[in-house]
Amino acid sequence: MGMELNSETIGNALLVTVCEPRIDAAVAIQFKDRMREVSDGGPDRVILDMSAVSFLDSSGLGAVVAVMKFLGKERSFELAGLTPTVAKVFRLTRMDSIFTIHPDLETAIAPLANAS
Amino acid sequence: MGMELNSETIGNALLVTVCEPRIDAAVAIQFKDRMREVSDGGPDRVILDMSAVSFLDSSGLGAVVAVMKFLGKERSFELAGLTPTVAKVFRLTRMDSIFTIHPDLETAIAPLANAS
Amino acid sequence: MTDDLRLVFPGTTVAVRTALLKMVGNLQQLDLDAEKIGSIELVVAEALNNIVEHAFAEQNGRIDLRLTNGERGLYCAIEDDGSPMPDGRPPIGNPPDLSVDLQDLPEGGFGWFLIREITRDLGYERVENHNRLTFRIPVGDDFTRS
Amino acid sequence: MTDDLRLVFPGTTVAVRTALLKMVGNLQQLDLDAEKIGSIELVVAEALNNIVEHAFAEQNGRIDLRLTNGERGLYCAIEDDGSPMPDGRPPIGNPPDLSVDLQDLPEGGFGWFLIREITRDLGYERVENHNRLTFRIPVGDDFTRS
Ligand SMILES: Nc1ncnc2c1ncn2[C@@H]1O[C@H](COP(=O)(O)OP(=O)(O)O)[C@@H](O)[C@H]1O
Ligand SMILES: Nc1ncnc2c1ncn2[C@@H]1O[C@H](COP(=O)(O)OP(=O)(O)O)[C@@H](O)[C@H]1O
Repeated sequence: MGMELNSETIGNALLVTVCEPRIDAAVAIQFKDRMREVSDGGPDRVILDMSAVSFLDSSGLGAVVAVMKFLGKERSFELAGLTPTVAKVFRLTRMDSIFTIHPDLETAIAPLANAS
Repeated sequence: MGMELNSETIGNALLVTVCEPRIDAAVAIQFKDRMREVSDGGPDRVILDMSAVSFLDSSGLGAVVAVMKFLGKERSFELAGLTPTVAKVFRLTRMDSIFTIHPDLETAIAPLANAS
Repeated sequence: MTDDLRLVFPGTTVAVRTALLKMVGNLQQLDLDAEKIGSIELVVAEALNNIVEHAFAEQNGRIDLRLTNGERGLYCAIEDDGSPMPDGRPPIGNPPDLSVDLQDLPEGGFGWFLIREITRDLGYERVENHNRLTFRIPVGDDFTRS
Repeated sequence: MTDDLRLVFPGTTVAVRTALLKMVGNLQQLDLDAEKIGSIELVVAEALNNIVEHAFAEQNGRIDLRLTNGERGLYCAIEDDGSPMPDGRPPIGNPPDLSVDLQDLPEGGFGWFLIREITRDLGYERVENHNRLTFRIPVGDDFTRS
Protein backbone atom coordinates (compact mmCIF):
# COMPACT_ATOMS: atom_id res chain seq x y z
CA MET A 1 0.00 0.00 0.00
CA GLY A 2 1.39 3.41 -0.88
CA MET A 3 1.73 6.57 1.14
CA GLU A 4 2.14 9.49 -1.18
CA LEU A 5 3.57 12.65 0.38
CA ASN A 6 4.37 15.85 -1.46
CA SER A 7 6.96 18.20 0.01
CA GLU A 8 8.07 21.69 -0.90
CA THR A 9 10.18 24.30 0.83
CA ILE A 10 8.40 27.63 1.37
CA GLY A 11 10.51 30.33 2.97
CA ASN A 12 12.23 28.64 5.89
CA ALA A 13 9.66 25.85 6.32
CA LEU A 14 9.07 22.47 4.78
CA LEU A 15 5.44 22.01 3.76
CA VAL A 16 4.47 18.34 3.54
CA THR A 17 1.10 17.51 2.00
CA VAL A 18 -0.45 14.10 2.57
CA CYS A 19 -1.91 12.93 -0.76
CA GLU A 20 -3.86 9.98 0.67
CA PRO A 21 -7.38 9.88 2.13
CA ARG A 22 -6.34 7.70 5.09
CA ILE A 23 -3.59 7.39 7.66
CA ASP A 24 -4.62 4.07 9.17
CA ALA A 25 -3.04 0.92 10.60
CA ALA A 26 -2.28 -0.32 7.08
CA VAL A 27 -0.04 2.65 6.24
CA ALA A 28 1.05 4.10 9.60
CA ILE A 29 4.58 2.69 9.40
CA GLN A 30 4.97 3.79 5.80
CA PHE A 31 3.81 7.26 6.77
CA LYS A 32 6.51 7.46 9.47
CA ASP A 33 9.19 6.23 7.06
CA ARG A 34 8.21 8.65 4.31
CA MET A 35 8.06 11.58 6.76
CA ARG A 36 11.58 10.73 7.89
CA GLU A 37 12.76 10.66 4.27
CA VAL A 38 11.22 13.97 3.22
CA SER A 39 12.18 15.86 6.39
CA ASP A 40 15.70 14.51 6.70
CA GLY A 41 18.21 17.37 6.66
CA GLY A 42 15.49 19.88 5.73
CA PRO A 43 14.29 23.13 7.32
CA ASP A 44 13.73 23.32 11.10
CA ARG A 45 10.07 24.10 10.66
CA VAL A 46 7.89 21.31 9.28
CA ILE A 47 4.20 21.89 8.49
CA LEU A 48 2.02 18.87 7.76
CA ASP A 49 -0.99 19.69 5.57
CA MET A 50 -3.64 17.08 6.41
CA SER A 51 -6.53 18.61 4.50
CA ALA A 52 -6.75 15.62 2.13
CA VAL A 53 -6.96 13.14 5.02
CA SER A 54 -10.50 12.18 5.85
CA PHE A 55 -9.64 9.30 8.20
CA LEU A 56 -7.01 8.84 10.91
CA ASP A 57 -7.14 6.02 13.46
CA SER A 58 -5.11 5.63 16.65
CA SER A 59 -2.28 3.93 14.73
CA GLY A 60 -2.17 6.97 12.47
CA LEU A 61 -2.21 9.27 15.48
CA GLY A 62 0.66 7.28 17.00
CA ALA A 63 2.61 7.73 13.77
CA VAL A 64 2.07 11.50 13.84
CA VAL A 65 3.33 11.56 17.46
CA ALA A 66 6.36 9.50 16.38
CA VAL A 67 7.16 12.10 13.71
CA MET A 68 7.12 14.88 16.31
CA LYS A 69 9.44 12.80 18.48
CA PHE A 70 12.03 12.13 15.82
CA LEU A 71 12.01 15.76 14.68
CA GLY A 72 12.93 16.53 18.31
CA LYS A 73 12.87 19.73 20.33
CA GLU A 74 15.16 21.60 17.93
CA ARG A 75 12.66 21.43 15.07
CA SER A 76 9.09 22.66 15.05
CA PHE A 77 6.37 20.28 13.84
CA GLU A 78 3.00 21.89 13.09
CA LEU A 79 -0.28 20.57 11.72
CA ALA A 80 -2.72 22.28 9.37
CA GLY A 81 -5.99 21.52 7.62
CA LEU A 82 -7.42 18.91 9.98
CA THR A 83 -10.74 17.63 8.63
CA PRO A 84 -13.55 17.24 11.19
CA THR A 85 -13.06 13.50 11.79
CA VAL A 86 -9.31 13.87 12.16
CA ALA A 87 -9.72 16.87 14.48
CA LYS A 88 -12.00 14.78 16.68
CA VAL A 89 -9.33 12.12 17.23
CA PHE A 90 -6.91 14.82 18.37
CA ARG A 91 -9.55 16.39 20.61
CA LEU A 92 -10.73 13.16 22.25
CA THR A 93 -7.18 12.04 23.06
CA ARG A 94 -6.22 15.57 24.22
CA MET A 95 -3.42 15.48 21.66
CA ASP A 96 -4.69 18.86 20.45
CA SER A 97 -2.95 20.28 23.55
CA ILE A 98 0.41 18.82 22.50
CA PHE A 99 0.52 19.89 18.86
CA THR A 100 0.52 23.32 17.22
CA ILE A 101 -2.59 23.08 15.05
CA HIS A 102 -3.35 25.76 12.46
CA PRO A 103 -6.99 26.19 11.43
CA ASP A 104 -5.97 26.08 7.77
CA LEU A 105 -2.98 26.04 5.50
CA GLU A 106 -3.20 29.76 4.72
CA THR A 107 -2.78 30.67 8.39
CA ALA A 108 0.13 28.29 8.70
CA ILE A 109 2.09 29.59 5.73
CA ALA A 110 1.05 33.26 5.67
CA PRO A 111 3.97 34.40 7.88
CA LEU A 112 6.33 32.52 5.59
CA ALA A 113 5.05 34.15 2.47
CA ASN A 114 5.63 37.57 4.05
CA ALA A 115 9.07 36.60 5.29
CA SER A 116 10.37 35.24 2.02
CA MET B 1 0.98 5.22 -4.97
CA GLY B 2 -0.18 1.72 -4.11
CA MET B 3 -2.99 -0.41 -5.46
CA GLU B 4 -3.75 -3.18 -3.02
CA LEU B 5 -5.70 -6.12 -4.43
CA ASN B 6 -6.61 -9.26 -2.56
CA SER B 7 -7.29 -12.42 -4.54
CA GLU B 8 -8.61 -15.83 -3.55
CA THR B 9 -9.87 -18.81 -5.51
CA ILE B 10 -13.43 -19.87 -4.64
CA GLY B 11 -14.67 -22.95 -6.48
CA ASN B 12 -13.73 -22.38 -10.12
CA ALA B 13 -13.54 -18.60 -9.90
CA LEU B 14 -10.95 -16.05 -8.89
CA LEU B 15 -12.37 -13.44 -6.53
CA VAL B 16 -10.36 -10.22 -6.60
CA THR B 17 -11.14 -7.59 -3.97
CA VAL B 18 -10.00 -4.01 -4.44
CA CYS B 19 -8.69 -2.77 -1.08
CA GLU B 20 -8.45 0.90 -2.06
CA PRO B 21 -11.09 3.62 -1.89
CA ARG B 22 -10.23 5.01 -5.34
CA ILE B 23 -9.47 3.80 -8.85
CA ASP B 24 -8.45 7.12 -10.35
CA ALA B 25 -5.97 8.54 -12.87
CA ALA B 26 -3.19 8.28 -10.28
CA VAL B 27 -3.51 4.49 -9.93
CA ALA B 28 -5.26 3.32 -13.13
CA ILE B 29 -2.10 1.88 -14.67
CA GLN B 30 -1.10 0.18 -11.44
CA PHE B 31 -4.57 -1.31 -11.19
CA LYS B 32 -4.22 -2.82 -14.68
CA ASP B 33 -0.76 -4.21 -13.90
CA ARG B 34 -1.85 -5.74 -10.58
CA MET B 35 -4.95 -7.28 -12.20
CA ARG B 36 -2.74 -8.88 -14.82
CA GLU B 37 -0.47 -10.30 -12.10
CA VAL B 38 -3.21 -11.76 -9.92
CA SER B 39 -5.26 -13.18 -12.81
CA ASP B 40 -2.35 -14.60 -14.81
CA GLY B 41 -2.80 -18.33 -15.31
CA GLY B 42 -5.73 -18.44 -12.89
CA PRO B 43 -9.33 -19.64 -13.23
CA ASP B 44 -11.40 -18.72 -16.31
CA ARG B 45 -13.93 -16.85 -14.25
CA VAL B 46 -12.74 -13.63 -12.59
CA ILE B 47 -15.01 -11.66 -10.25
CA LEU B 48 -13.95 -8.16 -9.22
CA ASP B 49 -15.40 -7.09 -5.87
CA MET B 50 -15.56 -3.28 -5.98
CA SER B 51 -17.53 -2.72 -2.80
CA ALA B 52 -14.63 -0.88 -1.13
CA VAL B 53 -14.28 1.53 -4.06
CA SER B 54 -16.10 4.80 -3.47
CA PHE B 55 -14.61 6.66 -6.44
CA LEU B 56 -13.87 5.67 -10.04
CA ASP B 57 -13.10 8.22 -12.76
CA SER B 58 -12.95 7.69 -16.52
CA SER B 59 -9.30 6.62 -16.30
CA GLY B 60 -10.34 3.98 -13.80
CA LEU B 61 -13.20 2.92 -16.05
CA GLY B 62 -10.77 2.65 -18.96
CA ALA B 63 -8.55 0.41 -16.84
CA VAL B 64 -11.48 -1.89 -15.99
CA VAL B 65 -12.26 -2.13 -19.72
CA ALA B 66 -8.61 -2.93 -20.41
CA VAL B 67 -8.77 -5.80 -17.90
CA MET B 68 -11.77 -7.28 -19.69
CA LYS B 69 -9.88 -7.00 -22.97
CA PHE B 70 -6.76 -8.77 -21.81
CA LEU B 71 -8.78 -11.53 -20.13
CA GLY B 72 -10.27 -12.04 -23.59
CA LYS B 73 -13.33 -13.93 -24.78
CA GLU B 74 -12.22 -17.23 -23.28
CA ARG B 75 -12.40 -15.93 -19.73
CA SER B 76 -15.38 -14.37 -17.98
CA PHE B 77 -14.88 -11.05 -16.20
CA GLU B 78 -17.67 -10.02 -13.82
CA LEU B 79 -18.15 -7.09 -11.46
CA ALA B 80 -19.79 -7.07 -8.05
CA GLY B 81 -20.51 -4.60 -5.26
CA LEU B 82 -20.58 -1.36 -7.22
CA THR B 83 -21.12 1.58 -4.86
CA PRO B 84 -23.61 4.23 -6.02
CA THR B 85 -21.03 6.65 -7.43
CA VAL B 86 -19.19 3.89 -9.27
CA ALA B 87 -22.45 2.46 -10.62
CA LYS B 88 -23.32 5.89 -11.99
CA VAL B 89 -20.15 6.07 -14.09
CA PHE B 90 -21.02 2.69 -15.64
CA ARG B 91 -24.62 3.79 -16.22
CA LEU B 92 -23.82 7.18 -17.78
CA THR B 93 -21.26 5.70 -20.19
CA ARG B 94 -23.59 2.74 -20.97
CA MET B 95 -20.77 0.43 -19.92
CA ASP B 96 -23.32 -1.31 -17.69
CA SER B 97 -24.55 -2.94 -20.93
CA ILE B 98 -21.10 -4.39 -21.66
CA PHE B 99 -20.23 -5.90 -18.28
CA THR B 100 -21.87 -8.60 -16.20
CA ILE B 101 -22.66 -6.70 -13.01
CA HIS B 102 -23.85 -8.55 -9.91
CA PRO B 103 -25.87 -6.54 -7.39
CA ASP B 104 -23.65 -7.82 -4.58
CA LEU B 105 -20.88 -10.24 -3.81
CA GLU B 106 -23.24 -12.85 -2.35
CA THR B 107 -25.15 -13.14 -5.63
CA ALA B 108 -21.92 -13.39 -7.56
CA ILE B 109 -20.39 -16.17 -5.51
CA ALA B 110 -23.49 -18.06 -4.36
CA PRO B 111 -23.46 -20.49 -7.33
CA LEU B 112 -19.79 -21.16 -6.62
CA ALA B 113 -20.34 -21.96 -2.98
CA ASN B 114 -22.95 -24.54 -3.96
CA ALA B 115 -20.75 -25.99 -6.67
CA SER B 116 -17.64 -26.44 -4.54
CA MET C 1 -27.24 -0.56 3.90
CA THR C 2 -30.76 -1.77 4.30
CA ASP C 3 -30.73 -1.93 8.08
CA ASP C 4 -28.23 -4.71 8.54
CA LEU C 5 -24.73 -5.31 7.37
CA ARG C 6 -22.61 -8.40 7.84
CA LEU C 7 -19.00 -8.78 6.78
CA VAL C 8 -16.77 -11.81 7.37
CA PHE C 9 -13.07 -11.44 6.60
CA PRO C 10 -9.61 -12.65 7.64
CA GLY C 11 -7.93 -10.95 10.59
CA THR C 12 -5.35 -8.95 8.66
CA THR C 13 -4.67 -5.23 8.43
CA VAL C 14 -5.53 -5.06 4.73
CA ALA C 15 -8.77 -7.02 5.17
CA VAL C 16 -9.75 -4.67 8.00
CA ARG C 17 -9.21 -1.66 5.79
CA THR C 18 -11.31 -3.22 3.05
CA ALA C 19 -14.08 -4.08 5.52
CA LEU C 20 -14.10 -0.49 6.82
CA LEU C 21 -14.33 0.91 3.29
CA LYS C 22 -17.24 -1.41 2.55
CA MET C 23 -18.93 -0.45 5.81
CA VAL C 24 -18.60 3.26 5.06
CA GLY C 25 -20.03 2.71 1.58
CA ASN C 26 -23.06 1.15 3.22
CA LEU C 27 -23.39 3.78 5.93
CA GLN C 28 -23.47 6.51 3.29
CA GLN C 29 -26.79 5.13 2.18
CA LEU C 30 -28.29 5.81 5.61
CA ASP C 31 -29.23 9.31 6.71
CA LEU C 32 -26.04 10.07 8.64
CA ASP C 33 -23.76 13.08 8.28
CA ALA C 34 -20.12 12.71 7.33
CA GLU C 35 -18.86 13.45 10.83
CA LYS C 36 -21.04 10.76 12.39
CA ILE C 37 -19.88 8.25 9.79
CA GLY C 38 -16.31 9.22 10.69
CA SER C 39 -16.94 8.43 14.37
CA ILE C 40 -18.47 5.07 13.52
CA GLU C 41 -15.55 4.20 11.27
CA LEU C 42 -13.10 5.24 13.98
CA VAL C 43 -14.55 3.11 16.73
CA VAL C 44 -15.02 0.03 14.53
CA ALA C 45 -11.46 0.50 13.21
CA GLU C 46 -10.09 0.57 16.76
CA ALA C 47 -11.93 -2.59 17.73
CA LEU C 48 -10.86 -4.42 14.56
CA ASN C 49 -7.23 -3.23 14.70
CA ASN C 50 -6.96 -4.49 18.27
CA ILE C 51 -8.25 -7.88 17.23
CA VAL C 52 -5.67 -8.13 14.43
CA GLU C 53 -2.87 -6.87 16.63
CA HIS C 54 -3.62 -8.68 19.88
CA ALA C 55 -6.17 -11.50 19.49
CA PHE C 56 -4.45 -12.66 16.28
CA ALA C 57 -0.91 -11.81 17.36
CA GLU C 58 0.13 -15.46 17.25
CA GLN C 59 -2.48 -17.12 15.06
CA ASN C 60 -4.60 -16.51 11.98
CA GLY C 61 -8.36 -16.35 12.02
CA ARG C 62 -11.56 -14.70 10.91
CA ILE C 63 -13.54 -11.71 12.03
CA ASP C 64 -17.31 -11.49 11.79
CA LEU C 65 -18.70 -7.93 11.88
CA ARG C 66 -22.40 -7.12 12.14
CA LEU C 67 -24.04 -3.72 12.19
CA THR C 68 -27.72 -3.18 12.86
CA ASN C 69 -29.44 0.16 12.62
CA GLY C 70 -31.78 0.52 15.59
CA GLU C 71 -33.80 3.17 17.32
CA ARG C 72 -31.16 4.19 19.82
CA GLY C 73 -28.28 4.08 17.40
CA LEU C 74 -26.11 1.66 15.52
CA TYR C 75 -25.59 -1.72 17.18
CA CYS C 76 -22.32 -3.44 16.46
CA ALA C 77 -21.31 -7.05 17.19
CA ILE C 78 -17.81 -8.28 16.42
CA GLU C 79 -16.72 -11.90 16.81
CA ASP C 80 -13.29 -13.40 16.36
CA ASP C 81 -11.71 -16.77 17.01
CA GLY C 82 -8.47 -15.32 18.39
CA SER C 83 -7.02 -15.41 21.88
CA PRO C 84 -9.16 -14.02 24.72
CA MET C 85 -8.85 -10.58 26.29
CA PRO C 86 -6.25 -10.35 29.08
CA ASP C 87 -8.04 -10.95 32.45
CA GLY C 88 -11.15 -11.94 30.53
CA ARG C 89 -12.40 -8.39 30.04
CA PRO C 90 -11.69 -5.45 27.74
CA PRO C 91 -9.09 -2.90 28.90
CA ILE C 92 -10.27 0.03 31.06
CA GLY C 93 -8.96 2.44 28.45
CA ASN C 94 -7.47 5.13 30.66
CA PRO C 95 -6.83 8.47 28.95
CA PRO C 96 -3.24 8.71 27.75
CA ASP C 97 -0.83 10.50 30.11
CA LEU C 98 0.38 13.56 28.25
CA SER C 99 2.17 15.35 31.10
CA VAL C 100 5.49 13.83 30.12
CA ASP C 101 8.57 14.81 28.17
CA LEU C 102 8.36 14.93 24.37
CA GLN C 103 10.36 11.71 24.00
CA ASP C 104 8.01 9.88 26.41
CA LEU C 105 4.74 10.77 24.68
CA PRO C 106 2.67 7.65 24.01
CA GLU C 107 2.47 6.36 20.42
CA GLY C 108 -0.17 3.76 21.25
CA GLY C 109 -2.68 2.73 23.87
CA PHE C 110 -5.38 5.12 22.62
CA GLY C 111 -7.56 2.39 21.14
CA TRP C 112 -9.68 1.32 24.09
CA PHE C 113 -9.90 4.87 25.41
CA LEU C 114 -11.49 5.93 22.11
CA ILE C 115 -13.81 2.91 22.03
CA ARG C 116 -15.06 3.64 25.54
CA GLU C 117 -15.49 7.38 24.84
CA ILE C 118 -17.62 6.86 21.75
CA THR C 119 -19.62 3.71 22.49
CA ARG C 120 -22.37 2.84 24.96
CA ASP C 121 -23.53 -0.54 26.39
CA LEU C 122 -20.18 -2.19 25.81
CA GLY C 123 -20.23 -5.95 26.34
CA TYR C 124 -17.60 -8.65 26.07
CA GLU C 125 -18.06 -12.41 26.27
CA ARG C 126 -15.79 -15.37 25.66
CA VAL C 127 -18.08 -18.00 24.10
CA GLU C 128 -16.33 -21.32 23.51
CA ASN C 129 -13.26 -20.33 21.51
CA HIS C 130 -14.71 -17.01 20.34
CA ASN C 131 -14.54 -13.43 21.52
CA ARG C 132 -17.77 -11.53 21.20
CA LEU C 133 -17.69 -7.74 21.56
CA THR C 134 -20.91 -5.74 21.38
CA PHE C 135 -21.61 -2.05 21.68
CA ARG C 136 -23.97 0.70 20.60
CA ILE C 137 -22.98 3.93 18.90
CA PRO C 138 -25.60 6.52 19.77
CA VAL C 139 -26.85 8.39 16.73
CA GLY C 140 -28.68 11.62 17.29
CA ASP C 141 -27.24 12.95 20.53
CA ASP C 142 -24.05 14.92 20.53
CA PHE C 143 -21.92 12.14 22.00
CA THR C 144 -19.06 13.37 19.87
CA ARG C 145 -18.23 16.35 22.06
CA SER C 146 -15.71 15.37 24.65
CA MET D 1 -16.56 24.90 3.01
CA THR D 2 -18.04 28.22 3.95
CA ASP D 3 -19.52 28.96 0.55
CA ASP D 4 -16.34 29.31 -1.43
CA LEU D 5 -13.34 27.15 -1.98
CA ARG D 6 -10.17 27.98 -3.85
CA LEU D 7 -7.30 25.61 -4.49
CA VAL D 8 -4.14 26.36 -6.51
CA PHE D 9 -1.85 23.43 -7.31
CA PRO D 10 0.60 22.12 -9.91
CA GLY D 11 -0.80 20.30 -12.93
CA THR D 12 0.20 16.78 -11.93
CA THR D 13 -1.83 13.63 -11.34
CA VAL D 14 -0.89 13.44 -7.67
CA ALA D 15 -1.68 17.11 -7.05
CA VAL D 16 -5.07 16.61 -8.74
CA ARG D 17 -5.85 13.71 -6.44
CA THR D 18 -4.90 15.77 -3.41
CA ALA D 19 -7.02 18.70 -4.58
CA LEU D 20 -10.02 16.40 -5.09
CA LEU D 21 -9.62 14.92 -1.60
CA LYS D 22 -9.47 18.44 -0.14
CA MET D 23 -12.51 19.47 -2.15
CA VAL D 24 -14.53 16.48 -0.95
CA GLY D 25 -13.54 17.22 2.64
CA ASN D 26 -14.99 20.69 2.18
CA LEU D 27 -18.12 19.52 0.38
CA GLN D 28 -18.90 17.16 3.25
CA GLN D 29 -19.49 20.21 5.39
CA LEU D 30 -22.31 21.35 3.10
CA ASP D 31 -25.69 19.70 3.16
CA LEU D 32 -25.13 17.33 0.23
CA ASP D 33 -25.66 13.59 0.14
CA ALA D 34 -22.83 11.18 -0.64
CA GLU D 35 -24.07 10.45 -4.16
CA LYS D 36 -24.18 14.15 -5.10
CA ILE D 37 -20.69 14.67 -3.72
CA GLY D 38 -19.60 11.70 -5.85
CA SER D 39 -20.99 13.36 -9.00
CA ILE D 40 -19.25 16.63 -8.21
CA GLU D 41 -15.97 14.85 -7.59
CA LEU D 42 -16.35 12.92 -10.86
CA VAL D 43 -16.92 15.92 -13.08
CA VAL D 44 -14.18 18.02 -11.47
CA ALA D 45 -11.81 15.03 -11.71
CA GLU D 46 -12.54 14.68 -15.44
CA ALA D 47 -11.91 18.37 -16.09
CA LEU D 48 -8.67 18.37 -14.06
CA ASN D 49 -7.37 15.07 -15.50
CA ASN D 50 -7.85 16.42 -19.01
CA ILE D 51 -5.87 19.52 -18.15
CA VAL D 52 -2.98 17.44 -16.79
CA GLU D 53 -3.09 15.03 -19.71
CA HIS D 54 -3.68 17.40 -22.60
CA ALA D 55 -3.12 21.08 -21.69
CA PHE D 56 0.04 20.15 -19.76
CA ALA D 57 1.12 17.33 -22.07
CA GLU D 58 4.28 19.20 -23.05
CA GLN D 59 4.77 21.76 -20.31
CA ASN D 60 4.38 22.22 -16.56
CA GLY D 61 2.00 24.68 -14.99
CA ARG D 62 -0.55 25.48 -12.35
CA ILE D 63 -4.26 24.90 -11.98
CA ASP D 64 -6.57 27.29 -10.14
CA LEU D 65 -9.85 25.71 -8.99
CA ARG D 66 -12.72 27.71 -7.52
CA LEU D 67 -16.04 26.41 -6.25
CA THR D 68 -18.90 28.66 -5.20
CA ASN D 69 -22.08 27.41 -3.66
CA GLY D 70 -24.99 29.25 -5.24
CA GLU D 71 -28.74 29.07 -5.44
CA ARG D 72 -28.92 27.00 -8.59
CA GLY D 73 -26.08 24.67 -7.71
CA LEU D 74 -22.35 24.60 -7.38
CA TYR D 75 -20.44 26.96 -9.68
CA CYS D 76 -17.02 25.82 -10.73
CA ALA D 77 -14.26 27.81 -12.46
CA ILE D 78 -11.01 26.18 -13.47
CA GLU D 79 -8.05 28.07 -14.92
CA ASP D 80 -4.78 26.71 -16.23
CA ASP D 81 -1.81 28.15 -18.10
CA GLY D 82 -1.44 25.19 -20.43
CA SER D 83 -1.99 24.87 -24.15
CA PRO D 84 -5.42 25.83 -25.53
CA MET D 85 -8.25 23.45 -26.44
CA PRO D 86 -8.01 22.03 -29.97
CA ASP D 87 -10.12 24.27 -32.32
CA GLY D 88 -10.49 26.76 -29.47
CA ARG D 89 -13.43 24.99 -27.89
CA PRO D 90 -14.04 22.03 -25.59
CA PRO D 91 -14.71 18.67 -27.28
CA ILE D 92 -18.32 17.76 -28.14
CA GLY D 93 -18.08 14.68 -25.96
CA ASN D 94 -19.95 12.15 -28.05
CA PRO D 95 -21.11 9.05 -26.22
CA PRO D 96 -18.62 6.21 -26.62
CA ASP D 97 -19.39 3.73 -29.41
CA LEU D 98 -19.97 0.39 -27.70
CA SER D 99 -21.32 -1.59 -30.67
CA VAL D 100 -17.87 -2.95 -31.47
CA ASP D 101 -15.87 -6.10 -30.85
CA LEU D 102 -14.47 -6.72 -27.37
CA GLN D 103 -10.93 -5.86 -28.46
CA ASP D 104 -12.09 -2.54 -29.94
CA LEU D 105 -13.93 -1.25 -26.86
CA PRO D 106 -12.78 2.27 -25.96
CA GLU D 107 -10.52 2.67 -22.92
CA GLY D 108 -10.67 6.47 -23.05
CA GLY D 109 -12.58 9.38 -24.48
CA PHE D 110 -15.30 9.30 -21.79
CA GLY D 111 -14.10 12.46 -20.07
CA TRP D 112 -15.90 15.19 -21.98
CA PHE D 113 -19.00 13.07 -22.41
CA LEU D 114 -19.29 12.80 -18.61
CA ILE D 115 -18.59 16.51 -18.12
CA ARG D 116 -21.32 17.47 -20.59
CA GLU D 117 -23.81 14.98 -19.10
CA ILE D 118 -23.43 16.25 -15.56
CA THR D 119 -22.79 19.98 -15.94
CA ARG D 120 -24.90 22.93 -17.12
CA ASP D 121 -23.90 26.36 -18.51
CA LEU D 122 -20.52 25.13 -19.72
CA GLY D 123 -18.23 27.93 -20.84
CA TYR D 124 -14.69 28.01 -22.19
CA GLU D 125 -12.49 31.02 -22.85
CA ARG D 126 -8.88 31.48 -23.81
CA VAL D 127 -7.80 34.61 -21.93
CA GLU D 128 -4.24 35.69 -22.75
CA ASN D 129 -2.23 32.54 -22.08
CA HIS D 130 -4.86 30.95 -19.84
CA ASN D 131 -7.69 28.51 -20.30
CA ARG D 132 -10.79 29.30 -18.30
CA LEU D 133 -13.47 26.63 -17.99
CA THR D 134 -16.68 27.37 -16.11
CA PHE D 135 -19.74 25.28 -15.40
CA ARG D 136 -22.54 24.73 -12.96
CA ILE D 137 -23.43 21.47 -11.28
CA PRO D 138 -27.13 21.58 -10.47
CA VAL D 139 -27.85 20.55 -6.92
CA GLY D 140 -31.40 19.66 -6.02
CA ASP D 141 -32.83 18.25 -9.27
CA ASP D 142 -32.25 14.65 -10.21
CA PHE D 143 -29.73 15.40 -12.96
CA THR D 144 -27.89 12.26 -12.01
CA ARG D 145 -30.38 9.92 -13.69
CA SER D 146 -29.37 9.36 -17.24
N1 LIG E 1 -9.00 -7.63 21.03
C1 LIG E 1 -8.04 -7.81 21.96
N2 LIG E 1 -7.64 -9.06 22.27
C2 LIG E 1 -6.68 -9.25 23.19
N3 LIG E 1 -6.05 -8.24 23.86
C3 LIG E 1 -6.40 -6.99 23.62
C4 LIG E 1 -7.42 -6.70 22.64
N4 LIG E 1 -7.57 -5.36 22.59
C5 LIG E 1 -6.70 -4.84 23.47
N5 LIG E 1 -5.97 -5.79 24.10
C6 LIG E 1 -4.95 -5.52 25.13
O1 LIG E 1 -5.25 -4.23 25.73
C7 LIG E 1 -4.14 -3.31 25.58
C8 LIG E 1 -4.66 -1.88 25.35
O2 LIG E 1 -5.31 -1.77 24.09
P1 LIG E 1 -5.39 -0.38 23.31
O3 LIG E 1 -5.91 0.67 24.23
O4 LIG E 1 -6.15 -0.56 22.06
O5 LIG E 1 -3.89 0.00 22.97
P2 LIG E 1 -2.91 -0.51 21.81
O6 LIG E 1 -2.75 0.71 20.98
O7 LIG E 1 -1.69 -0.91 22.55
O8 LIG E 1 -3.58 -1.61 21.08
C9 LIG E 1 -3.33 -3.87 24.46
O9 LIG E 1 -1.97 -3.50 24.55
C10 LIG E 1 -3.54 -5.39 24.61
O10 LIG E 1 -2.67 -5.94 25.56
N1 LIG F 1 -8.13 20.53 -21.20
C1 LIG F 1 -7.82 20.17 -22.45
N2 LIG F 1 -6.87 20.85 -23.13
C2 LIG F 1 -6.56 20.47 -24.39
N3 LIG F 1 -7.15 19.46 -25.05
C3 LIG F 1 -8.10 18.76 -24.45
C4 LIG F 1 -8.49 19.07 -23.13
N4 LIG F 1 -9.47 18.22 -22.79
C5 LIG F 1 -9.67 17.41 -23.83
N5 LIG F 1 -8.86 17.71 -24.85
C6 LIG F 1 -8.87 17.00 -26.15
O1 LIG F 1 -10.16 16.39 -26.32
C7 LIG F 1 -10.08 14.97 -26.49
C8 LIG F 1 -11.27 14.26 -25.81
O2 LIG F 1 -11.22 14.41 -24.40
P1 LIG F 1 -11.87 13.34 -23.41
O3 LIG F 1 -13.29 13.11 -23.81
O4 LIG F 1 -11.67 13.77 -22.00
O5 LIG F 1 -11.09 12.00 -23.65
P2 LIG F 1 -9.67 11.47 -23.13
O6 LIG F 1 -10.05 10.34 -22.24
O7 LIG F 1 -8.96 11.04 -24.37
O8 LIG F 1 -8.99 12.57 -22.41
C9 LIG F 1 -8.73 14.61 -25.94
O9 LIG F 1 -8.22 13.44 -26.53
C10 LIG F 1 -7.89 15.85 -26.25
O10 LIG F 1 -7.40 15.82 -27.57
